[in-house]
Amino acid sequence: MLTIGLNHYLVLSAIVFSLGILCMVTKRNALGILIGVELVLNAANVNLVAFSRYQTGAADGHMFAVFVILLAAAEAAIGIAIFMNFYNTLQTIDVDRGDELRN
Amino acid sequence: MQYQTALALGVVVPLASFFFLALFGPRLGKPKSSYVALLAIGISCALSTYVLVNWLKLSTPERTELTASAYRFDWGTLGSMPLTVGVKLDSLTVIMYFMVTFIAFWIHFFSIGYMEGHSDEVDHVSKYHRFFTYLSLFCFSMLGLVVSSSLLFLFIFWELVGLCSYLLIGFYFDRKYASNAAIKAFITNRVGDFGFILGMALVALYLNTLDLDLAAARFAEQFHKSAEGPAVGIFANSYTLFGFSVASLMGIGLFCGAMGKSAQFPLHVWLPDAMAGPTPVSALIHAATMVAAGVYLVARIFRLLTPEAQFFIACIGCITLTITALIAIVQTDIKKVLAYSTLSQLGYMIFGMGMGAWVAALFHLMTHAFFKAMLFLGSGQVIEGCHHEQDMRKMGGLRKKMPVTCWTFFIGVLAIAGFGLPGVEIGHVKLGLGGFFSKDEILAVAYERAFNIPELKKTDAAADDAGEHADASNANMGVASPFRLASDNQPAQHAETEHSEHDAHAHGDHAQGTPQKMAIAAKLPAIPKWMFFFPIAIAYITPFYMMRCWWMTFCGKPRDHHVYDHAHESWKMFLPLVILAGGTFFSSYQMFRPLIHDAAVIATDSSTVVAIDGEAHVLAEAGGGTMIMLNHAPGKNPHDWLKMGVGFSWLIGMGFAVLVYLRGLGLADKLKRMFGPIHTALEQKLYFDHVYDAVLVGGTVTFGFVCGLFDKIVVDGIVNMTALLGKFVGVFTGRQLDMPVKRGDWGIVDAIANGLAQTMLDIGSEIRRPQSGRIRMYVMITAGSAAVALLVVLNYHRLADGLQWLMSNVGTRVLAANGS
Amino acid sequence: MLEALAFYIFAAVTLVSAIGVVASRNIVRSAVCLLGTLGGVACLYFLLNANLLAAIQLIVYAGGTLILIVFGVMLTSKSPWVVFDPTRGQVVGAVIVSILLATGLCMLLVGNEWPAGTAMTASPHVKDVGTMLLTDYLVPFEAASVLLLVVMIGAAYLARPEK
Amino acid sequence: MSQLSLPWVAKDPAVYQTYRRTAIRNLLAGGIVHVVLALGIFGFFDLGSTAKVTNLKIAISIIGFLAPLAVGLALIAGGLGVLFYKQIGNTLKYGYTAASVFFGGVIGVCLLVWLHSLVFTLSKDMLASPQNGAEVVSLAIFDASLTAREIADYLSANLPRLSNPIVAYVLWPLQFELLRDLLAVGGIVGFVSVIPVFGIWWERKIAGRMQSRLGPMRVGGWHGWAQSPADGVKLLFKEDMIPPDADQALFKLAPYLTFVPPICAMIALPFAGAWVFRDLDVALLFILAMLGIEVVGVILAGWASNNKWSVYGAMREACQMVSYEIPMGMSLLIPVMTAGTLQLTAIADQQGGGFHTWFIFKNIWCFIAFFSYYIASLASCKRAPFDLPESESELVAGFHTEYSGFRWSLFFFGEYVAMFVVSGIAVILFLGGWKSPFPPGFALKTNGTWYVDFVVHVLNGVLFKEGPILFVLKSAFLYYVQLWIRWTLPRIRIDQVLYACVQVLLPLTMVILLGNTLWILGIEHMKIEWLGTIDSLIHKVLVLIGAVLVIGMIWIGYNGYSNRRKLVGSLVIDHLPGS
Repeated sequence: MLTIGLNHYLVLSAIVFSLGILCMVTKRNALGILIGVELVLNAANVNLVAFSRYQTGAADGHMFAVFVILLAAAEAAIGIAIFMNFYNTLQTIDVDRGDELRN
Repeated sequence: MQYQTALALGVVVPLASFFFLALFGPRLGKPKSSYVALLAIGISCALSTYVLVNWLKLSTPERTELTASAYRFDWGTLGSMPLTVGVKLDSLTVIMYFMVTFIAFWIHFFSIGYMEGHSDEVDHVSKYHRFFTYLSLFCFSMLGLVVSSSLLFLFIFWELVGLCSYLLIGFYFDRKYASNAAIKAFITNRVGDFGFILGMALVALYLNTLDLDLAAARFAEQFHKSAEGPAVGIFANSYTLFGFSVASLMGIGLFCGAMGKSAQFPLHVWLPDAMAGPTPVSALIHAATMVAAGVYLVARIFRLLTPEAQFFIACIGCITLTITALIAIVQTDIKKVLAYSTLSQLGYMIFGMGMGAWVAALFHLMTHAFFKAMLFLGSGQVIEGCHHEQDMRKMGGLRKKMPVTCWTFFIGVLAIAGFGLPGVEIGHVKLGLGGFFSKDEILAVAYERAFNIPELKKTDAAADDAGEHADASNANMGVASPFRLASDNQPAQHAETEHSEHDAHAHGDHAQGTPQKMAIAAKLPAIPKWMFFFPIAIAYITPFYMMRCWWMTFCGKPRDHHVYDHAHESWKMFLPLVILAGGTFFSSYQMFRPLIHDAAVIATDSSTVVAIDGEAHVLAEAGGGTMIMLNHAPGKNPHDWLKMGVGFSWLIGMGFAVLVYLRGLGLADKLKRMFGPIHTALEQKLYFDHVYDAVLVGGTVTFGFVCGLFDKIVVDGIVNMTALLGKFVGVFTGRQLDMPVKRGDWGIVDAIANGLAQTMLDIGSEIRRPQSGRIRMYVMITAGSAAVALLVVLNYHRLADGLQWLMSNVGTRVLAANGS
Repeated sequence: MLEALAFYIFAAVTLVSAIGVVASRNIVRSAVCLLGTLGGVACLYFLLNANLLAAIQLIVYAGGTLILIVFGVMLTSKSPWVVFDPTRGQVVGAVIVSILLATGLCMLLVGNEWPAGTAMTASPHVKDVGTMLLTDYLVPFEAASVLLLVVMIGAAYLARPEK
Repeated sequence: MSQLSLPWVAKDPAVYQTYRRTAIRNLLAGGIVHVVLALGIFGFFDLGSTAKVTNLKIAISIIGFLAPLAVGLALIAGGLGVLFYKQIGNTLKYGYTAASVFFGGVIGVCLLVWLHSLVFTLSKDMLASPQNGAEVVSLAIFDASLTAREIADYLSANLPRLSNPIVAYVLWPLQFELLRDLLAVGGIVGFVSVIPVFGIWWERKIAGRMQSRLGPMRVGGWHGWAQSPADGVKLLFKEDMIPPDADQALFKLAPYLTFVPPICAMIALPFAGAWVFRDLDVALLFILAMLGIEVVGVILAGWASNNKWSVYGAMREACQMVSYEIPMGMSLLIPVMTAGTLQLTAIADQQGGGFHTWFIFKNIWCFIAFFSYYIASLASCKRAPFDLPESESELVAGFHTEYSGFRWSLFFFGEYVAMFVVSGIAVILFLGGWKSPFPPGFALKTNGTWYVDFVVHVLNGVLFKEGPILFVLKSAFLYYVQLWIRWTLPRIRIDQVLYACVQVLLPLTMVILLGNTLWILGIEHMKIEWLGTIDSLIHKVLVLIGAVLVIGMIWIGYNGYSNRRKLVGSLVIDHLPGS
């Protein structure tokens, strides 16, 4: 347990990933879902960097992680803009209310 | 300063002016912002003059050396293909550059006068500085286009000029028709650019470079290898479209860009509408420079064209020049007339390029740029003077009010009409102007292609070439050559003999160059005869409509006194006219021709294509075998024929125009009634816009409608049909087979049917439940199924073992139970 | 030794705040917990020889995205105490699903025999990372720049005031 | 009525006298006992003998000797303080004594930090010394790679003046990274706590002077130097209130989120070449990130207060910060591009050749970048004229309306430390960091005599060569400019703030970024000669401008100082020669 290896990071990222999914499923606030997505993306990033550190020895994982961070920022910007519209339309941020297409 | 540095600097200066005006233009205000733009283009013009003057002093080897040592550096890499940026420094660039900066400078000058009367603001946005901002951006892009050495950068600047054109056509964006025209121009150009991109993609794919010279070299290399052994590269591809090979499609694709920008049939419809922009813009962009960029492009990619592609280009040019000249006859808007004449002249150039008349087409481009810019500026002066009246029918008699404009305009008319007296010489200078020389050359080549090539094919080209060529050049020497070549300072007579000797000698010696060229020439397809006769006919029509335009505007009696009283002219505007008129003379006689010849050495130096020179000249001057001077059989010299055929077309055309309009519009009206349907057709621009509206816009709408109908009839029909069928079946079974005995009681069949339906309904609602529109539910289902799938896959063996154990265990128990 | 200690501390920070993210009923508290997770992950990046990435993570995530989210909360909530709770059944189901998922992922990741690779010895220099970004990864880099432009326009368009 | 004995009711002075006597007696006696104990242990274990150095004695020397000695001395000092409190108080009240105590305290803290650094350098040298071979650099947490014996030998060999075994014993634990880090954190926290205390006092003095008043004058005697500590004490004892509707947890968390990140930023901020806690290769990004996280605290404070004004303040802060981070980062990219690294020490090292090599004078782009960065940094520290989040005339106090006492003061700690950090970044990136404005040739030479050497070292460190003092002085100057701007410019509206960012600063920084890129491309990669000529011309002009500005400021400052008695109600400008 005292030597940290790849598996430690992998387990950590798996747990954070699941927590992210849990967050996405249990939050009814749209922004909570966004937060869940950030958790998921962070978990993925940890994986990428850990593999880069222990397996490939090159900075390729870092590259991917950089792009993931960038995409996360973009996603947050667009997501919040969409949620603002959602809020303006429905006067609530509860995603369960956004089921007009249902019927 | 190095020439290339000077050119590059000249490109950057307008850009600096653009940024400066964009940032500080509103603060500079009305007169000052124009001075910035004028200063910028003035610097560019000075630099280009410096380069041109020095360039003329250099000898050909020195020029070649400079061309080879121009800036090149790798900008980036696309896959394995380096993207090279560089300055293309050769004679063509130098003259194009000079032409653009010179004309642009005087048009800037003119614009200051032209824009004086404009209201400064629209919606609290200063328009005045925007105009000059755009002009600066245009100068930057156009100059960048001229100096680009790579197709990619050429394309980038190509798009930039398109953007400027869009911005400037839509300059009066508060007027609906102007913004519509801008959009039309932009979209039409996109169609052409799409082809350009495809062509570029093919170049990149097969030649693995976007550098012009390198691409041409590789094209030639692949051609040779294919000719000697198995086909390689682009020639190895057996795919054809409409009978064109991929190599031809590449050239045609690139030409599509030119088609859009130079407004060739069938994409010519935007140019007349583009006249919605301010007149200086029409002069600069839509007459002299940008639309000529298409021709410039074809000149640049000439070495990538196969004979088939050339033929395609020639056809397009021929069609364009014919129909647009016809339409020009009936136009009444002074700018529209000029626009259509521009189209027609561009058609001539493209036609010439397609014919292989590389030199002639560029020569025509140069002369045309000057006189057409002048004509447009003249019309701008008229329009500005007449209080923005563009209808020629309301003008007339303006000669007295604006004499300078009138006579400079007349020089332009003469130039475009091809004024000249065949056979008359003053000193060594042939008497003629502009089109007289340049158009003549194009027609001469057309003649060769139509009549002499078949002859050439009949005979063994290489055998009788040497001898007859000497005769031919001897015979031609005195006919249409309007000048002595610039490098030639000797007396004419002496030069002539020496040239012909030298010619024959050179010709005989250039075994590696010329016979090869002849062989390629022999492969050229002969063009149909109509492609020679149409341009000839149009050569008669051009003087007519131009004279008509001039006469209606400046001569006769004033038809609208309101307009007439207002008419005036100012020095700010006619000074450029006078300068450009001088430029017209200059460009007809001096300088450009030898430089174009010099450019031809490099620009057409490829063994895959052949550029034909309709002019008699010395082969050594032309670069010793880069071009082919076609074999004139004695008595078949095109110039002899042309001297008689079109030499006096200007007189006839102009004379007819004067005849018709001498006494006002009366006779014209009569003629109009006489040729009613034809006139209407021409007035409606041969219904191109209608056809496009109907086919493209209507087609899209119809397609949408049909899709809608399909949805409504077929899809809905199937659905409804199914429902109906179900209903019938239900009714049938219910009524006929399963009549309930009493109310609320179901028979067996009914029960089955209803039970089934109920089950289906239940299943449906169960299935529908997850489809709740709730994003959280979706995530949960996705994650859950992923988890289950993951677990199952990971524990597959254990699960399988467990199941097996279960089965066997239970099985044995059951068996045991049964047994006991 | 020190590395192990550091890993366990940072992993604990990450996990505890991730659990906090999920468990908080108030969205702003979730966001604050997310800050903890992001910080923890950034520290893990430092441990993993990814200094540049850690700094980027802190700047972009903590300094940008998180603020954006809190900002979004401020603009979309009528009172700080508006809470939308999922039903108990949903929560139980979600917990089961995520435990299953975590189990599956752990089994997959830990159970797999990764091929022996080369470990990274030193943190890659910023200059090398930059060079890599502009050579090997040029196309994604450009695509990302285009994406950001589109996002900028799109966000501005979506969030514009109603006419 | 029973006699109420409230603790705060004044008692008879005699009672106090008794208290005081007891205190003096206990303190002095305890101190002497400790010292005697320490000396006894020293003698008993023979700690002073160079010959008998063993690892065992390390613990004894630290726990048994140094600790009691320090405690004893402190107790004795306290006792003396109580004994002579009147005399001390009178001395402190006397102007220049107090000033020297004040500045002595500040310099003392600096010296403490300096000492830290020297010790670290020493231990690093030892670990890397050839006796120990190459493998020693493994700074393990529990495995000691050096014995006390080795350290003592090293000292006697290399630094005979310090070759006391006690020094060896003290140095021994420092080979453990954790301990060194803890000590360094101690140094940083010490420095960080001095900054706001000094800064707030300075700001109030400057504000006073700019408004032709005196500022705080009472507390502590000389120019009210003890005003800030007194305020701090007051704040500590203020009632700590939390609004009932506030989000308790976040309300409590927010001040720490504001206070801690700037201190974290100090981790990567070098004071001089070796004077840096962690010389990160991404130091600049790290500091920017920390400054960005600080905002989260502010926003949370506003949100958690559940108060309209606070939320407004928080939202203003959020949009202001998010937008100003971009021009700030982009302006910082310009020196980074010029230097080719993100490592702050490496950047500063490139500017060591005198003030004309500072990046601000490097070319026109850097020159503009300095000012755009400085403006953006004002906004990021929410200093005037960008102090919208706390604008007291509109939002009561903005995001900290509901805060009081200690939590409130944490916000201020955070803000002032951040001010120092952004000034420090500007100094390192643009103004040569800890390098002297004079070219290296100006540095004084040592001649071997210890007092001359000492003076030479001090002068070199303060003015002629390089050193943390130079860095702090330069940062203090920029810090001063921040105060100057605050008391000069009016606050601007929020829409103007955003306008200034998006429409002015952002395009400007984009242009200079592009310009700098092309400039570097042209000069360093394509080696265009005429561009190089233009560049050196611009460089010279900028250096000239800088020199003129500095001389002018010194001149104006001198005139102001020499006319300081006449300045009430007038401006320095009125007292310049010729006016």
